[in-house]
Amino acid sequence: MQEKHGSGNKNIQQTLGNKVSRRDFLKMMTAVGAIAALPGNGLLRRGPGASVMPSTGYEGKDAYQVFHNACPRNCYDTCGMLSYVKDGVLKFVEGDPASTFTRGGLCVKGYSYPRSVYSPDRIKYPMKQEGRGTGNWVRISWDEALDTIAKKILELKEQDGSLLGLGMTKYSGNFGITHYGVEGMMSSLGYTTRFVGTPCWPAGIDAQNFDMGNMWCNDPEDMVHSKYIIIWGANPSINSIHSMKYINEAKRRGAKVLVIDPIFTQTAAKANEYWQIKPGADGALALGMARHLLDKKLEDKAWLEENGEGYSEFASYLRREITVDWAAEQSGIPAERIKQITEEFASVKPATIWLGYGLQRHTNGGAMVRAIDAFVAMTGNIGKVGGGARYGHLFTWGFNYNALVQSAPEGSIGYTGVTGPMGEFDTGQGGNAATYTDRAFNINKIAQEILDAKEPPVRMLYVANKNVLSQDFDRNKIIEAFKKLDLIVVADLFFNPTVEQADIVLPTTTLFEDWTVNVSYWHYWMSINEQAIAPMYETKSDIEIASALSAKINSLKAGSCTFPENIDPKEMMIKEFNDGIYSLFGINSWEDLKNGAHKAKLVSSASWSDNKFGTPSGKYEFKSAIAEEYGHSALVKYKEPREAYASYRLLTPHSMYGLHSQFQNLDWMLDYNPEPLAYIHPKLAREKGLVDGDTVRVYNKTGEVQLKVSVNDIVPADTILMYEAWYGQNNPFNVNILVDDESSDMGKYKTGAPGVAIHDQFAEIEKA
Amino acid sequence: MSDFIQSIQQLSAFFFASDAKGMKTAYSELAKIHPAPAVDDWSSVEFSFNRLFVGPRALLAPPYASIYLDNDPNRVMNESTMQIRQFYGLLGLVSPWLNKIPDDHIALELDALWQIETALINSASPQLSDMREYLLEHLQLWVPKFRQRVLSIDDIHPAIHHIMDLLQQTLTTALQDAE
Amino acid sequence: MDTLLELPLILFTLLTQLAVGLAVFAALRQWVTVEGPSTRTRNEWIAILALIGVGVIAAFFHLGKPLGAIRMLANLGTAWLSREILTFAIFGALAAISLYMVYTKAPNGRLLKLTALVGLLAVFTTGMAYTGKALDAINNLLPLVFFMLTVFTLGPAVAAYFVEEKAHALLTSILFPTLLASLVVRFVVPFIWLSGNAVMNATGQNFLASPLHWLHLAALLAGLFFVRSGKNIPAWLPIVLLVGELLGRIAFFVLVVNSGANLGGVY
Amino acid sequence: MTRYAFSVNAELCIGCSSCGMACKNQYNLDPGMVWRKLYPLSEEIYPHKDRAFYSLACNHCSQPACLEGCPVGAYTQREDGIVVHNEDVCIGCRNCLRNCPFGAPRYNEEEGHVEKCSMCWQRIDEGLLPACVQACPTNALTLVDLDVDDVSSTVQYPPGFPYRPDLEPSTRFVLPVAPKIVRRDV
Repeated sequence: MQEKHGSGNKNIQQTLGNKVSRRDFLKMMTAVGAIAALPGNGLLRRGPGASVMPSTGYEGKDAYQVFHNACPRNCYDTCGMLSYVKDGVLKFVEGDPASTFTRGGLCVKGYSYPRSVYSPDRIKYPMKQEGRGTGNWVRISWDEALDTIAKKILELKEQDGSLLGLGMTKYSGNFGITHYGVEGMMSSLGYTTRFVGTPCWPAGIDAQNFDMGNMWCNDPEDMVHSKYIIIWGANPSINSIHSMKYINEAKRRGAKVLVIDPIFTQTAAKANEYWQIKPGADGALALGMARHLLDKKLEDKAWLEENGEGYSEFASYLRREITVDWAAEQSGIPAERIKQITEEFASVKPATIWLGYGLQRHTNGGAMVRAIDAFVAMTGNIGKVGGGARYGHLFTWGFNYNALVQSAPEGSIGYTGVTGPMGEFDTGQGGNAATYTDRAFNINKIAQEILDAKEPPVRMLYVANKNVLSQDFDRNKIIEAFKKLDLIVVADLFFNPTVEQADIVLPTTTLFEDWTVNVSYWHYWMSINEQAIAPMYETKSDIEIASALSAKINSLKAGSCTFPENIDPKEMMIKEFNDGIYSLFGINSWEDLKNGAHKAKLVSSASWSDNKFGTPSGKYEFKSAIAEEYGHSALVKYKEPREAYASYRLLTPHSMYGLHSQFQNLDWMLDYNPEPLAYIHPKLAREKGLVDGDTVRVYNKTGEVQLKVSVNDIVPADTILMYEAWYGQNNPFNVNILVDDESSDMGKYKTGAPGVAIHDQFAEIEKA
Repeated sequence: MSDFIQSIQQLSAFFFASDAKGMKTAYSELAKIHPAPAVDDWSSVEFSFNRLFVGPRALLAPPYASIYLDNDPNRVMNESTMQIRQFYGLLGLVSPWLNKIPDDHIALELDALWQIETALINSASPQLSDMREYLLEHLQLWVPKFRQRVLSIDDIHPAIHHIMDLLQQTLTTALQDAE
Repeated sequence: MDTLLELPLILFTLLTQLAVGLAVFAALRQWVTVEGPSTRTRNEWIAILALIGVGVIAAFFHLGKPLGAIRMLANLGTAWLSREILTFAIFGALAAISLYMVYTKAPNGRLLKLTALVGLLAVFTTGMAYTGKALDAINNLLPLVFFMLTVFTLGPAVAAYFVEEKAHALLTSILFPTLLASLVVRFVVPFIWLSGNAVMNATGQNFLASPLHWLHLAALLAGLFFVRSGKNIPAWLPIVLLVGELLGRIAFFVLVVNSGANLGGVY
Repeated sequence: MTRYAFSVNAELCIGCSSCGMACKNQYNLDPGMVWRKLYPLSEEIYPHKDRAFYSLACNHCSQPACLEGCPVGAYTQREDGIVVHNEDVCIGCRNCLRNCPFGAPRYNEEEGHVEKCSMCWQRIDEGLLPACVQACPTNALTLVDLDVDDVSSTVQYPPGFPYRPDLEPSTRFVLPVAPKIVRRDV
């Protein structure tokens, strides 16, 4: 048996290539004494300490220091991780075995983390661009960067009398709780313009709030108890891989699994049955299924009587306006299948539906979620272990948001109009009686909002945790809007299309260089994120930037910022915890998390198990007054889908190789997914004279992209499928060039702005 | 101090420079020893320098040895980086930017060479001479590739080409002397 | 596989097989006629030794770590590649002694025969070494057959440069049937592959679609057309045959499909 | 006795590639180097393109052709069946690439040596699972002991995998299952 093995057994001789062999070199190590270090450019006299040995391959678990981390990306699974560090260098990562949800595993993205930490292409220093888009960058000190930013802020305040000319847009680049310090930094400066809402899931959030009074899903681990599972518009095989084992287990125990999706996804391939639904017709299908429950008298009358508000009105609406044949016609699913599955679903308990975020990214998305919720409610599966209309939850997010909660400096002037909540995680600010508030702009219409903003116009934009030019909608319009801005500051890890348009870029830490804590909007685990390695180069975390800016601006003009000027990221993380979190998770201290992830101690794995709903009536509301207040139908009802504006439906779902614009740019990911593809059905390929590998133009009123086609019957013949991804420096591909900023119906109530009808897009396709 | 030692020190200083001023100072010092083309616009040198070695866009010529030695062009802090750290350790040296800037940054390696050369003036330790030769050979393994990479890129200011040539020439001469 | 990556082996196998071919015919001539040392035979043995030398040097370039080549003798127990290296080493040594003998005194018939025999043994080991288990189409005796056909094509053809014209009859009496056999075998084999499994079928299709294969056959055909028993071998013919064998050898190295390339497909 | 093998359950595999990336992460493989990857089954074997996979690396054969043909003895087989390749001994002759019908050994041109899956024997010796197995979210990829575990419901030579009883590859397979599909007319 040889002593060592693994990749990279590159010995010293090979890599340093010297005449001195490895053995001689090691001999030298004991032989040579220290030389007196000179006051030169760099190297210092080395203090006492263990000698450092080069490492090769896997060296055995005892060779490493192990830290607990948490993947902070915008993902269902929010995996607890272990990072293995040697000599201060991150060597590899693993899943946290303490979590039964992830069971020691990560995904294809998570395992690529060491590549991003040690990519030579990370943003290393604060830099400023002399001429936006010129590529003429000069390195500046943090002091100079913050000075420029602070002076611009003071100038805006001087000129406008308020800070509403300062805009901030941030979303899901890092969901670590302390990253709400970016919002905190803004609050501590005064009242600013915030881009609020979420591009992700707002229509569904509002829908579930109208129906049940909150968005609250069962523990995904309880799907093993389900006897019938419908996965509706979700693709956990690539977006929540750790959920699949529960679905498999349920199936093994005899459950039937139906997947409803416009695409024959990998999840669909694992089901018992797959329905290729017409996009935007999910509501019609659910209402048809509901109607069939009535026809067959399969509804759970007892449950509905006790818990259903407005149910009889809904039932008469179904009888009056909906038929199974109509639903079949709308959705493309044969009436016979609708009837049979409805009967099967209603005949067992518990049965559950997982509603994906894809299905609500439509102009009628919220209405569709309400229709599906209603179907689950009618079968009496709400509040049941293994049942439920699962969408997501924020049940475990009750942190202090210490870095976020900052008061404006005394005398700050702000916005006096009516504002709602500032995003889905904002639990306190909406509707409070303050004299002034921030000015809320729709995050999903960043371009239009900047173009339209007056009194004062937005003149400075701070971007964090977000790649606007890659992920926001109608990219061409954003570029126009950016021209109106005097100063764009972007804090990021990598040079992306947004940094390209920035005046100042600030280098941020990776998750391994920072302290924070993470929870999921799907499962019920909490993981701590320890600092595993020192921050590389001159990178800073979001809250360190906030604190440094606070110190700088106050030094220029005292009393300009309330954010604490000296912070310790670890202390800031500790301050996020409170007794509520401790008791929910059954821990005594945050330090318990250093031994691994902990799960919330749930009364039941089912949400709403006591049937006490958060609605005004305290019941499940088939008819919601709040919905009506926000301009929707009070009763769960059919809503027409968006009219097609081009020949083919364009679907741009998440890729398994990236999370929005993160990961896909790494070289390891390129080994698996080297270039973007447009998937088209063989029939469409024949019509257009296309074969595998042909380059096509896909275009619509918003823009055009060019890419290769893959001919594949996973898509319907009237649909073009392209996965979302930012490929990095040299590939201009971006699906959002083709996605306009049309809103989805709901989202304003709970997130401050409606979502985007990402899947109500259409395009033409031609051979390039 | 000999011209050679002086050159090493200033080359190191050039690659350490964080702005045009620092580049200009080191460049001028080097010009006293080796004739150098005149530079009239230092900010364009700085733009080139940053495109190649600093960022924020992906580096065109990362200034780290492991990029050229470890068969992995997209990872720093790799195995040979740790070997160079070990080598510094043998000299009793440590980078002040330990785990922040890769130990095999060109400026750090040149600084180590400068420290050895300076120490050798005072004591002709044979072990130290071995160390010197070792470091020179190591530099000679990657600096030519590094230089080639820089030269292969369009629109790079000639001052940087000059520095790369000077670096190569200085190392080659030193290595010949060592042998 | 990359042609450039395989070029060293293409040269190694071809040149060493030519060397063995020359050695075999040198021995044969010694056996059937008494041939004294002459400039021509000296040149022939110099050529043999040079071909071995160039072939072996070329083979070094095939290795990722050429300095470890000596370790290739480590697995004589099971690896045909180790045995190949050993037999070629012996063949090379015998060829060197033969050259020495040819230079200094009358060639020793036994030695020449032994050298030729070891040469053939070496080609046998090459044939065995190239029956890759991942290469379904040639995981059989075909490499041996192909290589031996090359030996008995190039050997007599190139020997024509080193013998007096009266000896051409001996060469053609062997070259002609070899060419005929080679043409038939090489023409038929791809069609047989077509009826094999998916990997063999793909190999057959590659050959039938490749100009390399057809030019090889054309060279053999040209040989058949111009080589007549008892007649002289035209001076250009060995070149044509050499080029033909080279093209055929490139085809052998780059067109044979590796079973691992079809994972997930029908076998 | 112990005889380790990978078990690949294509019915459970969701094609997430975590196994392959976990391997790259564990060994810091050079860019472009892949020891384990997913092979999509062709449409003759599974009726839908890119929807069923075998996750394959080295099959740690009982009669390893790589080992048999290696002229320098870079391959050894442990008593538990794991076929280990030693990069330090390897001289990069690539004979194993010609001999492995499963495409497991990969040539690293820059390093001048071959590399392949080691079944993470160091991890196994420490009582840990191979990195790829630990990564698999659905237990589609597992480590089995052929001398102890019941593998009677598995297949050794499924379609899409070379039939090579002469090598006795240790990997065991469960075949994928296709759902009932309801498509709309377009």
